[in-house]
Amino acid sequence: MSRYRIPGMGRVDPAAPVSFTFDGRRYTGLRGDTVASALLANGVHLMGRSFKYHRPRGPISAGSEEPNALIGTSRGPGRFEPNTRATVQELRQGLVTESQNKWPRLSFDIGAVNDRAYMLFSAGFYYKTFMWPRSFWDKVYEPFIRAAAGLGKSPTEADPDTYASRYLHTDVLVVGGGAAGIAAALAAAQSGAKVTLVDENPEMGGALLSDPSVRIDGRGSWAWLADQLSQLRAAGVTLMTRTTAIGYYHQNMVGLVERLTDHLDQPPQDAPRERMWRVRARQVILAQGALEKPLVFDGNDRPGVMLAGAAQTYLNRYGVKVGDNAAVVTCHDSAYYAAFDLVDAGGRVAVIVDTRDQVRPDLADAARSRDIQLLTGHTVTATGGRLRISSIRVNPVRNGRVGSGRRISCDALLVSGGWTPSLHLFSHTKGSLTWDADSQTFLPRHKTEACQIAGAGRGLWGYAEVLADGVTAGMAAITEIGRSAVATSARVEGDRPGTGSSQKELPTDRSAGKARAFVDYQNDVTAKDIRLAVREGMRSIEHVKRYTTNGMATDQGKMSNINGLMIAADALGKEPPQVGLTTFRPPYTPTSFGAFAGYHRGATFELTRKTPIDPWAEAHGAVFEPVSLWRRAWYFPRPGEDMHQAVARECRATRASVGIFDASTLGKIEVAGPDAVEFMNRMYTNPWTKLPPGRCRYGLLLGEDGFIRDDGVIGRMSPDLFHVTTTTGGAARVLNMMEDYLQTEWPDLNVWLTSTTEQWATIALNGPNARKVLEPLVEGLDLSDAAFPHMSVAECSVAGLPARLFRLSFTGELGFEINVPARHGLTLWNALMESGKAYDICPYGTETMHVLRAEKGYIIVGQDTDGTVTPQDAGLGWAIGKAKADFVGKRSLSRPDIVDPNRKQLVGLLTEDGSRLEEGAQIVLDPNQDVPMKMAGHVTSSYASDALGRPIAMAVITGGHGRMGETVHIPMPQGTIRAQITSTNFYDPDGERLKA
Amino acid sequence: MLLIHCPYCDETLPEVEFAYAGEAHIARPADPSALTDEEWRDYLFIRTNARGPHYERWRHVHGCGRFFNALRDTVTDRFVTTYRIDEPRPVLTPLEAAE
Amino acid sequence: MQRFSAMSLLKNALTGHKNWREQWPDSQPKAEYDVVIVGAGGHGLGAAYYLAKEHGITNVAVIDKGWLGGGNTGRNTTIIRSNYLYDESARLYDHALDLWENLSQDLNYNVMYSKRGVMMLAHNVHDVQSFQRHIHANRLNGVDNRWLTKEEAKAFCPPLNISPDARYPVMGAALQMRAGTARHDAVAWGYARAAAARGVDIIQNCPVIAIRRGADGAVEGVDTAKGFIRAKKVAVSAAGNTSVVMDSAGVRMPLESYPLQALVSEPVKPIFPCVVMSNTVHAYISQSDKGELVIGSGTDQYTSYSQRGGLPLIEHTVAAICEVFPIFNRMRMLRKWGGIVDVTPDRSAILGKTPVKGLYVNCGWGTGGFKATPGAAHTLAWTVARDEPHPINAPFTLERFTTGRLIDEAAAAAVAH
Amino acid sequence: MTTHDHDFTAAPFLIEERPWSPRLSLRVRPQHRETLARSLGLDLPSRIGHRSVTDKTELLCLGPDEWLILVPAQGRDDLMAASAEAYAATPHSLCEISDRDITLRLSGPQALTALAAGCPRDLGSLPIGNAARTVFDSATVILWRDGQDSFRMDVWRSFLPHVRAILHKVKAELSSGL
Repeated sequence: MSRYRIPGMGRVDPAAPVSFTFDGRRYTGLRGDTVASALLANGVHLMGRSFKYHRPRGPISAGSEEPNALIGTSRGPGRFEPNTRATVQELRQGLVTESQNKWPRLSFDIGAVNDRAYMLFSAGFYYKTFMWPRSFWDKVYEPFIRAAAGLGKSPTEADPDTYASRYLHTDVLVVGGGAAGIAAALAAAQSGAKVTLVDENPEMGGALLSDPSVRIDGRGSWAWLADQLSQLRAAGVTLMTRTTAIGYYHQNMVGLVERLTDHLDQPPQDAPRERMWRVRARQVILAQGALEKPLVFDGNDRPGVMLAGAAQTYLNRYGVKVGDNAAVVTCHDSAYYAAFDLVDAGGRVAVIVDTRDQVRPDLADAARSRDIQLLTGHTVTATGGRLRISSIRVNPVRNGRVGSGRRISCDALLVSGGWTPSLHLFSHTKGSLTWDADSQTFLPRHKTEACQIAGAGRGLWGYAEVLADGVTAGMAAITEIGRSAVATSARVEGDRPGTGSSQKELPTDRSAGKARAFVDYQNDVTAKDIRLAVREGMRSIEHVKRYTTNGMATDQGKMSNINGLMIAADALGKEPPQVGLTTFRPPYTPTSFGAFAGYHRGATFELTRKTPIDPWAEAHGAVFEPVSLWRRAWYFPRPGEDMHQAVARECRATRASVGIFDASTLGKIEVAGPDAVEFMNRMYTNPWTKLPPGRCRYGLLLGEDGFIRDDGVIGRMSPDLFHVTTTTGGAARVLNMMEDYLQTEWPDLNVWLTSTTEQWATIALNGPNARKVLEPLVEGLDLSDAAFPHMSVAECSVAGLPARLFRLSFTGELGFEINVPARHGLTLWNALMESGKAYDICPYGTETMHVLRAEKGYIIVGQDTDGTVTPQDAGLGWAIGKAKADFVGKRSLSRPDIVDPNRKQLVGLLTEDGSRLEEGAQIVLDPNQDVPMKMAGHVTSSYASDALGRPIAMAVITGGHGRMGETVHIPMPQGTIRAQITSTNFYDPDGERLKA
Repeated sequence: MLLIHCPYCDETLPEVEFAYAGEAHIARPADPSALTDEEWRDYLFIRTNARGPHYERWRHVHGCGRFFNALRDTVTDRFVTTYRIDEPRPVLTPLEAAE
Repeated sequence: MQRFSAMSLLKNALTGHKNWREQWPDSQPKAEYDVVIVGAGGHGLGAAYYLAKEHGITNVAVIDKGWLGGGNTGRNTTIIRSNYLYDESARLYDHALDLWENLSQDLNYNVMYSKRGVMMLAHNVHDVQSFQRHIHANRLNGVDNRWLTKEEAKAFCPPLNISPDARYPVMGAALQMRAGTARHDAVAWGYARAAAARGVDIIQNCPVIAIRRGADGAVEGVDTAKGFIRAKKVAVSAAGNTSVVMDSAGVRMPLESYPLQALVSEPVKPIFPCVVMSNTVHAYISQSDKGELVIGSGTDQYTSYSQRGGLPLIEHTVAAICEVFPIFNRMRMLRKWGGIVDVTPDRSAILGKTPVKGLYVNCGWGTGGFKATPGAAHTLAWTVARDEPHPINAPFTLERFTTGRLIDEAAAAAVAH
Repeated sequence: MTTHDHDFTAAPFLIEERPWSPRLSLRVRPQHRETLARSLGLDLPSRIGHRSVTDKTELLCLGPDEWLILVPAQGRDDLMAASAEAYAATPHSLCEISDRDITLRLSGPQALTALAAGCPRDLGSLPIGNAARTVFDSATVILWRDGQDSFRMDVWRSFLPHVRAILHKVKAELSSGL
């Protein structure tokens, strides 16, 4: 049994010792301990170092608001996390922990020299210096500042754990499993409503767990608690512990994070570490209780200084005595109960220093009866000790004047600066707060969401009041959702009501300028830092916060906001509400990234779409490229081939005989109905009326701004039915755009749109032998050029499969695109490969497709166009139906800048030295100019062309269409390249091969 | 995450089923060619961007697929109402405006 | 103005810091000013500073509905770069970069401009093409920006995951070495202090009710919560609220305001040396001098002034960060917040004169306003002082939406085929 | 249904892929719904999410003018013919999408829980015998509730691997008991 553990006390299991290490040293705690309670049981208070001054620090709290006792925790490779709150981390067998922000060791830290020079590191000091000489900032000052930054060390390995997420819909969500929350949940559950009760701690009960002496309905509070919990379970209430409500979002959506394995000795197979719950509740009840505030005085950060409520928790919940000889300084009644419990448990309390002149007589008597010296109207002006408090200096205060001080020795100091209602989630909703002058706290005012606030969160104190308020909140919630129940009430004996006040820093008889009175422990912000900020013109609490970093530590101001506000308000001579309260931001407590990422890691980070042919490509060694959500076969290297060689071979084979390409990712939309042709006329630039069924046409789609959005070949299957194809990336956008116009602009049209992208597998056959490969497989269609000319479409059977067969070409060769029901895609592919054997049929990927189309000057939307290119710019003026009165984007084509002859226009480029241009390379007309150069355009596409035996390129150049034959210049780092402007139609300009 | 009432499904459903579709009641001109460049610019680009009640369009893209209109307060993000694309713009009651 | 220096710091340290004077007074409005600037963010305060410093116009008021620097200046992820594609953008942002480099000395206020390099990741062939285009254009514009192989990218930013098995494998990156970050609040405070020292009034918590125009249509002043303030020139620099303010002057804007979210992690020792942006997976990250990972998210899909913003977007952003930097999975989010960004149809700013005499506007910066702060402020001051465009802000007119001469950086990074 | 003889102690829920069967998308203006229904011999429910069954043909109303039809293989051609017949009098669109979607069946005591891992809707309140088009993770899906803990999920072909992968992660998670 550890030195400071009191047998028979607490909720820990004395029969279950748990072994762990801290900074390499082995300790033993008990099942149910936190790291903090276990170390305290072993007499260890020193657990960390502060951010700026590296001052020695111990735990000030017993909960998630802890700013000091932050440690590194780990469980094997990849499972290290920094900045874990020792006051929250439950003990588990073999847990390895380490202190942070110290060197060489926690008890002797070189960084503490900062503490000696503290006068220099006043608020905002870095804004005032490090500016001379200028070069020193990058080289010296900033690297120094950055090296000093941070608390713990970042993880350095990928996280092997998994994380989960879940949606939950509930009638009533109760946040906080203390007295108020339990009462509210039970009241709501009685109505038959679906109720969920969550609490961040390992067990429900809240403050009750630290107040075993209180009696409710004739039972000890712990027995009463156990009974209430079983009633809740019986009523079907979902109870979730180790679950933090991190954020309160629109329309009663609350994010919860459930910690599943960090407390387990040996997590089960496949168990996620944490689970994010997205809860949608009809009513939310916030019963988050209140947080105790420290008092601000010189040396209030010494290890051994601790919130009174925390000491009471360590005693009653963990059976740990925080010292042998404690002192108390308070401005709130609650600290008395902590002192009484400590004495009743066999401890010693030397003195209670109360800053107030009057104290409740019953408390005074109770103190005396326990031989506790009571000093009212006193202040604490200093503490002694280095790594642990050894004494305090107390002075009387008579009408504002501080009398002479005396030293009282102690090994622990329990402080209470009163309590702050926890309204974090409430303020996430932008609910407004009001300042309550009596209790000197902010209380909830205007609500923006369907929620109730109960208990200490409303500034109530004492179990009788809090329980009653919980019932009221529960009843209110169910009434709101049209349910009802009978209100119950609880009888409380030995209640612990209390009042108190909020304080600025305590009065002192010493120079305030010298006092090290901490407001934000972790960030080392002192009272005088805040007063300095005000003196320098920081009048809003937001400015004070940002200038001093008060409230920006990992406790997010839970310990420091109100104390900081009281001091700032005093310095400004204003009431606190006039200075304002900084808004609380989600998450309520720091939340691991993994919990947010959930299932979306690695292969499932984002979905990957694959075509029916994809397995074949994978089996045949294709290299893939991601294109929008799809993965597409990029090229098919043979052993020993690099990309360049593979693509050259694929191009050669296709032009020489036949190539086969998986075009299944192309978007497909069925446009059907009596007004289909009218709809097509309005959407696309081209005219469609005269296109007979059985024929197809290249279609161009603009945005209303006149710029090219998408393109594709469109076949007319019947008078009222079009088979529209879109770009791979454009499919969803184009369909959405069509639906938009159809539903909102032209609801009168009898047209219906259906996405058939995934209904069809699409395989392209290109090359002089394409027909020879296809013909044997086709039934019900004459493939001859006469019967089925270029740009035809028909339904027929291919390899015994129902097919939509297009004759079209994106390569300049005789080409076909065969669409068959997707589930047969692979069958067709294999049949074509088989039939193509005799012609050395060659599978090719997207790269070869790009080269072949470039040799013909066919554009790729998104590569040769970039959202600022009009049809004329792209040399596609021919695709515009001149006779059409209107189509999407037509009006924009006559805007002044769009008709400017000097717009950048798409042309071909051939380098004089035969070198291959870089895509994206910039073009100038005059190479002999200084930087910045006047740029005339850029290279959009550039490939080594096997067919032409030389590199080719496409580019947009200002006034390009009028510059055929001119020479332009491409200044590269290695030197300027000369190139000639040509047509983009490099290969077979007369299109003879198409007619093959 | 907002909750949105789809006037076609007549259900109140999570935002992720919906896609925002910009300001509502900006009809495409019947004869764009008759418009001045300024008038065309107004149609293309000028938006109310109201701070408060805002008439806007949504599409129930992962549901019934319909575009519909909504009146939402852009300060509170609360929906005042949603209505079918063919319904007239609802008149804003002073009380709602005050919101 | 009380000079800041190592000496003054030391001197004050020894006297308990009792002698620091206020950095700017809390001014009340006068009846009339030569220029009123609406919006006390970095842009508005900066414009006032340059009006006073470079144009001798000191009878200037900067008014704000809240506290100075309380809008997007204090809510952004502080990324500063100038490697934009179009000449117009590159000039403007590079002009800003030039000013950033001397801003601390110029203002006698350390804004902690940190040239740590901004690296943009390419995840597919289209990204590579687009980045190469940027790099070549930047080179000819004299803007530094260079291509890194994925191995070089990894060497420059060790936490980066360059595994080819990643869902979006890294294929390389574009690096601008001159780019980096700055301490956002210090920018607002530094400008405020320096402007106030030159006689500029900074009037906080004074919402503008309307811009008043005379019979001739020209600007007469602004009606505010603290009464009417007369001024022949009014410059609106109100970010998300610009539409509302301009509307009161009868000028309708091509703007929409969206919520933009950002977040920071708990502070850790230095692990992340630079700034990394990935437009493909929407991840923007750097590490602050305090040790926090500063992470930018995307905009929510709907317009809003609520400064809230939803959970799904944040989940995606964090997932993206963990995808590109798997070692951060066990890091913890400390705080997330929202801002309101005003977005134009071509994602470029509107900066300069308006159809109304005496009314100037500086808006539409979308998610990229912080980096432009000194450049926008500097050229806006010029335009207000001379009532004519500055060569650098001249292309960023309202007229471009009529003529079609857009500066569409977003479209230029069009999605892949 | 195969759910009954399955041992769910081994796995918390069962994922089965349904065999291919014809699937058509029918579009017609609401005012022509009844006329068309008569000529096609179908019962077209008017409320979104409602279903009807007529001799092995299952119908689901997905939108004010949209119905999904699951028809046995032999009935498909007859329906197509009837549709062509009716077109002139009652313009509409009948588009085959049999290969666009693949259907999974999810069943077992934790089927609802599994769906709650990726679907933001309150599926507990989805009436048995109804269906809904919604999202699961990042995929649009149609969820048919056939029983208390028996669902069908229609997913576009190329989205299926992702949906499956997520479901298997959930399965492992639920098997761990946490």
